[in-house]
Amino acid sequence: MINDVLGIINLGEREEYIKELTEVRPIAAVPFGGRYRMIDFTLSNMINSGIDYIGIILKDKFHSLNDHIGPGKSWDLDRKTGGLRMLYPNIEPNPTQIAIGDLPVLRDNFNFVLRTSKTHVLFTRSSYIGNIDYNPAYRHHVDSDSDITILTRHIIRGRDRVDLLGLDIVSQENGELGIGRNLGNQDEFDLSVEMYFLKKEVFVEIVTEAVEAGKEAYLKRAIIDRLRNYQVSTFTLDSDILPIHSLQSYYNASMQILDPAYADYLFYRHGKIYTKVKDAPSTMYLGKTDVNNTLIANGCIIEGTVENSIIFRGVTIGRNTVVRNSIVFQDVTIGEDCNINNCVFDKNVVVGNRKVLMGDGGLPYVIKKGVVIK
Amino acid sequence: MINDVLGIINLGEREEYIKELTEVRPIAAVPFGGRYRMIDFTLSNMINSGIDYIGIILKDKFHSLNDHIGPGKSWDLDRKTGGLRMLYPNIEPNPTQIAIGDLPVLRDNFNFVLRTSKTHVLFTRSSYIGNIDYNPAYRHHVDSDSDITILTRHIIRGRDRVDLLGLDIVSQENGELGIGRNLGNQDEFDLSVEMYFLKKEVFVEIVTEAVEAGKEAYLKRAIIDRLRNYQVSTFTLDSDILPIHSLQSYYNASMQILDPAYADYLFYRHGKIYTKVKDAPSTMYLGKTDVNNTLIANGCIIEGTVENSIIFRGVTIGRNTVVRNSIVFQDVTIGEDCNINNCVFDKNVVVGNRKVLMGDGGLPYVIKKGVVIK
Amino acid sequence: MKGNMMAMILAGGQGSRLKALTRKNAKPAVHFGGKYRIIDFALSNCANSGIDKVGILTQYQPLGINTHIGIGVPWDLDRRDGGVEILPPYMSTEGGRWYAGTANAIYENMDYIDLHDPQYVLILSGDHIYKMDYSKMLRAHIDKKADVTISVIEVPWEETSRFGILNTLPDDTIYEFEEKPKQAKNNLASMGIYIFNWQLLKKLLLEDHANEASSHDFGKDIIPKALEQEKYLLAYRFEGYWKDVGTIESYWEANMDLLDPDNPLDLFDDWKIFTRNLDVAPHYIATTGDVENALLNEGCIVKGVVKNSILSTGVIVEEGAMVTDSVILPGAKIGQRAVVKKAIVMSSATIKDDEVVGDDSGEITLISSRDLGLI
Amino acid sequence: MKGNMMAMILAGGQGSRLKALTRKNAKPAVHFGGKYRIIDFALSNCANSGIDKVGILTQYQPLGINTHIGIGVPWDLDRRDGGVEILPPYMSTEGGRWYAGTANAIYENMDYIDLHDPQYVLILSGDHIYKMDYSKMLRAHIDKKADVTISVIEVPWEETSRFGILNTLPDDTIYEFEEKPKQAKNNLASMGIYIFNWQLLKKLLLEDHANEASSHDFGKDIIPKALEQEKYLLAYRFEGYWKDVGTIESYWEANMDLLDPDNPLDLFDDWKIFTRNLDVAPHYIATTGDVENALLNEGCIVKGVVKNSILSTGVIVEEGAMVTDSVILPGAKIGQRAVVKKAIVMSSATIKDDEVVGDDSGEITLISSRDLGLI
Repeated sequence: MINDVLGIINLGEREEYIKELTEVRPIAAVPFGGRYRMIDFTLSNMINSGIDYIGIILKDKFHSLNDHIGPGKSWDLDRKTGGLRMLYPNIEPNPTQIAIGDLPVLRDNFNFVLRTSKTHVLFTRSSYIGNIDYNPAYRHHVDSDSDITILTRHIIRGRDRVDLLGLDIVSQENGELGIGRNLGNQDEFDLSVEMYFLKKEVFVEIVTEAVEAGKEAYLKRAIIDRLRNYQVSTFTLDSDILPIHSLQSYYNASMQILDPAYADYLFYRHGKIYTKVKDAPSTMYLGKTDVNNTLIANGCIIEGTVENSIIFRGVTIGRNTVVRNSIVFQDVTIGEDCNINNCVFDKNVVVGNRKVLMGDGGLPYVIKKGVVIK
Repeated sequence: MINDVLGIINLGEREEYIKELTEVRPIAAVPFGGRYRMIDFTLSNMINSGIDYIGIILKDKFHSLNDHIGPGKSWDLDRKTGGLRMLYPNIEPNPTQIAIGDLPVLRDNFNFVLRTSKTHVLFTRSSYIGNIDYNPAYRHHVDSDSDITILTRHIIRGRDRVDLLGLDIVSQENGELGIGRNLGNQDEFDLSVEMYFLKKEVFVEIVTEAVEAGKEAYLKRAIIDRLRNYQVSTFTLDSDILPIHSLQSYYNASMQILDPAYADYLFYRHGKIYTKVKDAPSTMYLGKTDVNNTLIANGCIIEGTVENSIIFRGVTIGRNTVVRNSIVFQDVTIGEDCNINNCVFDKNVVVGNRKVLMGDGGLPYVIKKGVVIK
Repeated sequence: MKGNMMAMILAGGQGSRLKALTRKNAKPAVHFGGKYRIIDFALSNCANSGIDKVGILTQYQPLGINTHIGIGVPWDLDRRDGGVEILPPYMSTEGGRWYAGTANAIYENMDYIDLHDPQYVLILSGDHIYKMDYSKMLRAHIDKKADVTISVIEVPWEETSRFGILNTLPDDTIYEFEEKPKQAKNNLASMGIYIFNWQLLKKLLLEDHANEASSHDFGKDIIPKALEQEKYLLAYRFEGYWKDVGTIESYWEANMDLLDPDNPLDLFDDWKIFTRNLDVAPHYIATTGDVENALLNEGCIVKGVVKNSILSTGVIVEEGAMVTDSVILPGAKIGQRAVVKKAIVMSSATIKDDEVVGDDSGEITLISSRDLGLI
Repeated sequence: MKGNMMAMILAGGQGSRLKALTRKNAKPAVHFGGKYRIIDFALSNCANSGIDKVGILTQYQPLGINTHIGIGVPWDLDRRDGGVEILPPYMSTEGGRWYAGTANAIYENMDYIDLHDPQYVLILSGDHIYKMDYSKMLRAHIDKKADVTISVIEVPWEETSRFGILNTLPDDTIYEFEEKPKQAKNNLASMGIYIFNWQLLKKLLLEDHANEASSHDFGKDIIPKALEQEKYLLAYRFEGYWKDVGTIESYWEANMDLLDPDNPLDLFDDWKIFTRNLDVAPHYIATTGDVENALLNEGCIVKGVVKNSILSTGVIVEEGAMVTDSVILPGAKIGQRAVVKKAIVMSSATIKDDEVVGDDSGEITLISSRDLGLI
């Protein structure tokens, strides 16, 4: 049963290519899909699969994530036993001792793992978006008696996929599994989606060894370095996965969900995606509007033209304004007679009247949180 | 109405004299009174007085407190709006930038204060134990239109009170209020219990100024330094307060609640003290026991003799064992034929059979968390 | 205010004039305004007024209300003590008794109220659409030292015969209650919102229970009895939007009111109306879709034309369909090229491809469904 | 297992043989074992078995149960969806109907069960004291592909005439149900715990509802009907402590059982029994107090002598008092020098100074109170 699984979400993620959106928040808290944050997908996939005890390894910028998750009620994770546990780094009195990586955080919160009666661990990140049922992968992991199971997606036409550059790929050489990096040279390969099932004792052993040896700072590194010591298998997911590790891949993934069939997969296939409730009223369309191929969340007031865009909760778009190919985060106000194309507006941005903002499709123009353009 | 008040509990507390119990936890999480933690009193006093939005300024050792509070249900603080907010220090990528004091934490979480519609702030610590109704003090604060109201206890025979050494006392000189330190020379004085009501705008002003000037690290210091700029008054509490800042004062305060009248005050006077629920069964007395002047929580199995002691949840005391003048934390097991006097057993300690452990009344013998004496 | 006043919401009525809308659901559980149910207004008013103990008196088809309210999370009323509690009829040693009237429903739950030991009890109906700060009403009740305070609203003189009218002195003291008077002396209608000092209400309820001739109704029995006993009854004047959506016509109208951006009931202001969230994605408007003057909600997919209408959560409008002047309840589906005109389409109903619903007669068409209305 | 099986706990019975204990409280809400109520056992078994959807069918005096269960926090059943829900009788367009039997109570809530769409439904009674892992029973039900699984316990042959006996084949297939047989063929008694495939149960309930001659009871009607239709009914053997505390005598005995450290019902093991916490301080034993072979709880203050007894939460035993072989319910007070012997003292009752309660006759004395038993 998958409720034998402890979920661990590691937020110590690479953020260098998506800095525009992660200055004020971890990737996990980046808004996505009109009303969600990235971590909503990871959390919802876990709970929809039956995992009821989840730890989140935090690195920094706790505030935004705490704000989003609160007591965890939206995910039914405000539990008495199990539920959600935030794993904070220890703060040492001597600041030079602040440790790098996720391993020290795990070490300092290791009772979270040691004390549970769960027998397996699902170790993931929050920068891959999908609607995943973990049960088949878990069944494979248990049935094959693997120590470690690496979840993968089989990729074809990989040379065209800029969004996969730099990600982990699983290679087989002389029957031995290895994990390397995709440099864009292969057309067909197995992408590691950085989700691993591990037997709990194996997980504990790897963490303990790595902490004792002190060579690795990151658990993923520690696992990869020790693959040859264990019985390792792979499992190919049949759910599509969108890796989001750069502004470009963020923008492309967002545009992809404007396809209703894709949205139907992403938001409902194996269960709903839960998020923080905002209690926004219905969205109001005033007068004659012109909205095409657009996702709009609740609580908006729309008067203008909106095309190929994603509009989050509480956005106002004024009369005669045209918004195209853009992503507009929560509580943004755009005035009248504006012309907007290829932009990403972060939260609480205010745009006055008669403004023209044009980004390039290849690299959208990001207007940072709270900026006022008068 | 006191629900106009934002509660802030500052855990950046002096711990140098109570290190025996605070190595693994902040003072706020130190067990007290058989089934509580120190912070239960602070939190319960606030909620019983009608304060429904409370922030806790954290310094370090988050784990133990998070574990205790969980989603906050025991205090009815798992609220959608308001409720409990943990204010974590920001972790900067460059470790040398870790800041000292509570002011940087407040700065990094200042939206917590700025965004609420509450009009006043109650700023406290968690190292003073009492059963306090904050309403009279708040009424005084509002009626007198004070910018800052300092809550005090009037002390007589102060020279005998070793537990008050080093604490803040409020002095009046030429009509000007000042806060100094009790060095034990005065017999009658006003002790500051380090609880302040402030108008929210005054609170915001002081924090902003202090952060900008960068001279103070601690909010209390910043307030005291600016007393002359504001309309300041004092309010004398009529509830008894037990300051706990050393092992000695911790032990004495614990012994004081063996007086049933004092326990009745402390646990019930203005409302119940809420704590984390453990679901322990009834305590079982096996055969003929000899228990005198002792508080015993649920879930214990008692066979021996217990006198003048405080026994937390889930403790086992074996046959023919004698425990006197001791404090025994949760889930401690003491074997048969032991003789125990003047000890404090931290959580999960295991004592075998026929052990003799004798502390001195002046300074109890502390057996640290998890120690096994075989 | 905390702890002083608790609220009791009367939510047991069928509301049979709402026809199919209340066949499987009590009136307070009927969907309204795109994402709400009628009871959300009274309940959110409580939450926003700082009332954290609310009893909901149910009797008729409570599954919809029970499922909707759950443990009260949306209203922040999932409390350790108090919070929201559903109070249906029950059996005692004297056997089972259904609630025989609004006052009787409260009478049967006196033990529950005593358990929370309030100083004041607020009696509300779960049937009305309005935003009101009950803490201001309590302030007036306390300041004027009233025994009972009744919220009133000015109605047009020509409509007074449809309401319970309270006749008042110039200082708003109530001296008489007239149910639907032919010749009204006043145009202040009772909104069915009462604040009582609990000890007084308890006494009145006990007396009323002993009176076999009583219909055990607040308006008809309790208020006249309080007047008879020369208690101080205060009228508290409410100004703003207030509507009893008792008929299909008034239900449709109240929904249409929301399409007017100048509607006095502003759903976008800070006095939020809370409701259960259904965890669905933002709505999607396809290239073929066209939306004019409408309210849309999460989970909708619009490939056709929507005009002067409200689409509740999860409504699908297929290509070529045309929805005008209509209220579409959650999960309903409008087929390709279907025409829906001045209609109310119940939850999970399906309008088939090319079907035409409603006409130009001005009458409202109600399309029912076998759905329990639980989404 | 999650999502597969939901539980329905029958908690509507008065339990009139418990006399004053159930005057103001249904039997499942009666205090038991120092800090619990009887229903805590079934409910905690559900929680510990991983069942997160539980309906509780109430009818008689539900205030005690409602207050006790609240939103379900102690059992971790305060869930976004599902969790614990109280299901009292209600009115529909056909009028109001009280539950006419255990099967009828489930019948009237079929919509509620369908809403959660379970594959299996576990029917429980809220009246029994036991610890049981229902997930193991479900495992047997699934592995054997049974239609209905009934939990059974071996009873002494001489007591078979007091129970509903299930006659089984060697492979535990049930071929006959006999209610209180004079000449039993078997000593396997039904514990009133059933797992049904929901679609089958639904069908049986609909048929039973249509049958006017039926008493709408699981044991008397539904099980015989399932046998008649040649369904596969499996007996699941339970070993361990199980007690129906139906009378004052068995209630007292079951309490006394807990004083035996070798009692098979171990309250100290990991299968915790959860209950509402009353947030009171540890108990205090004064220098004058003396405790021998007893269970004590938070909030107790003992200045007298307590022997072979259970003191529930918040009991006060004054100086010189002597309590032996007794069960003292929450908040009761034993005055100075009072003597209490083989008695049950109800919640918040007061035994006056120097009063003597109970005697050496071997009979149990029940001291009642006017208290609602809400603490």
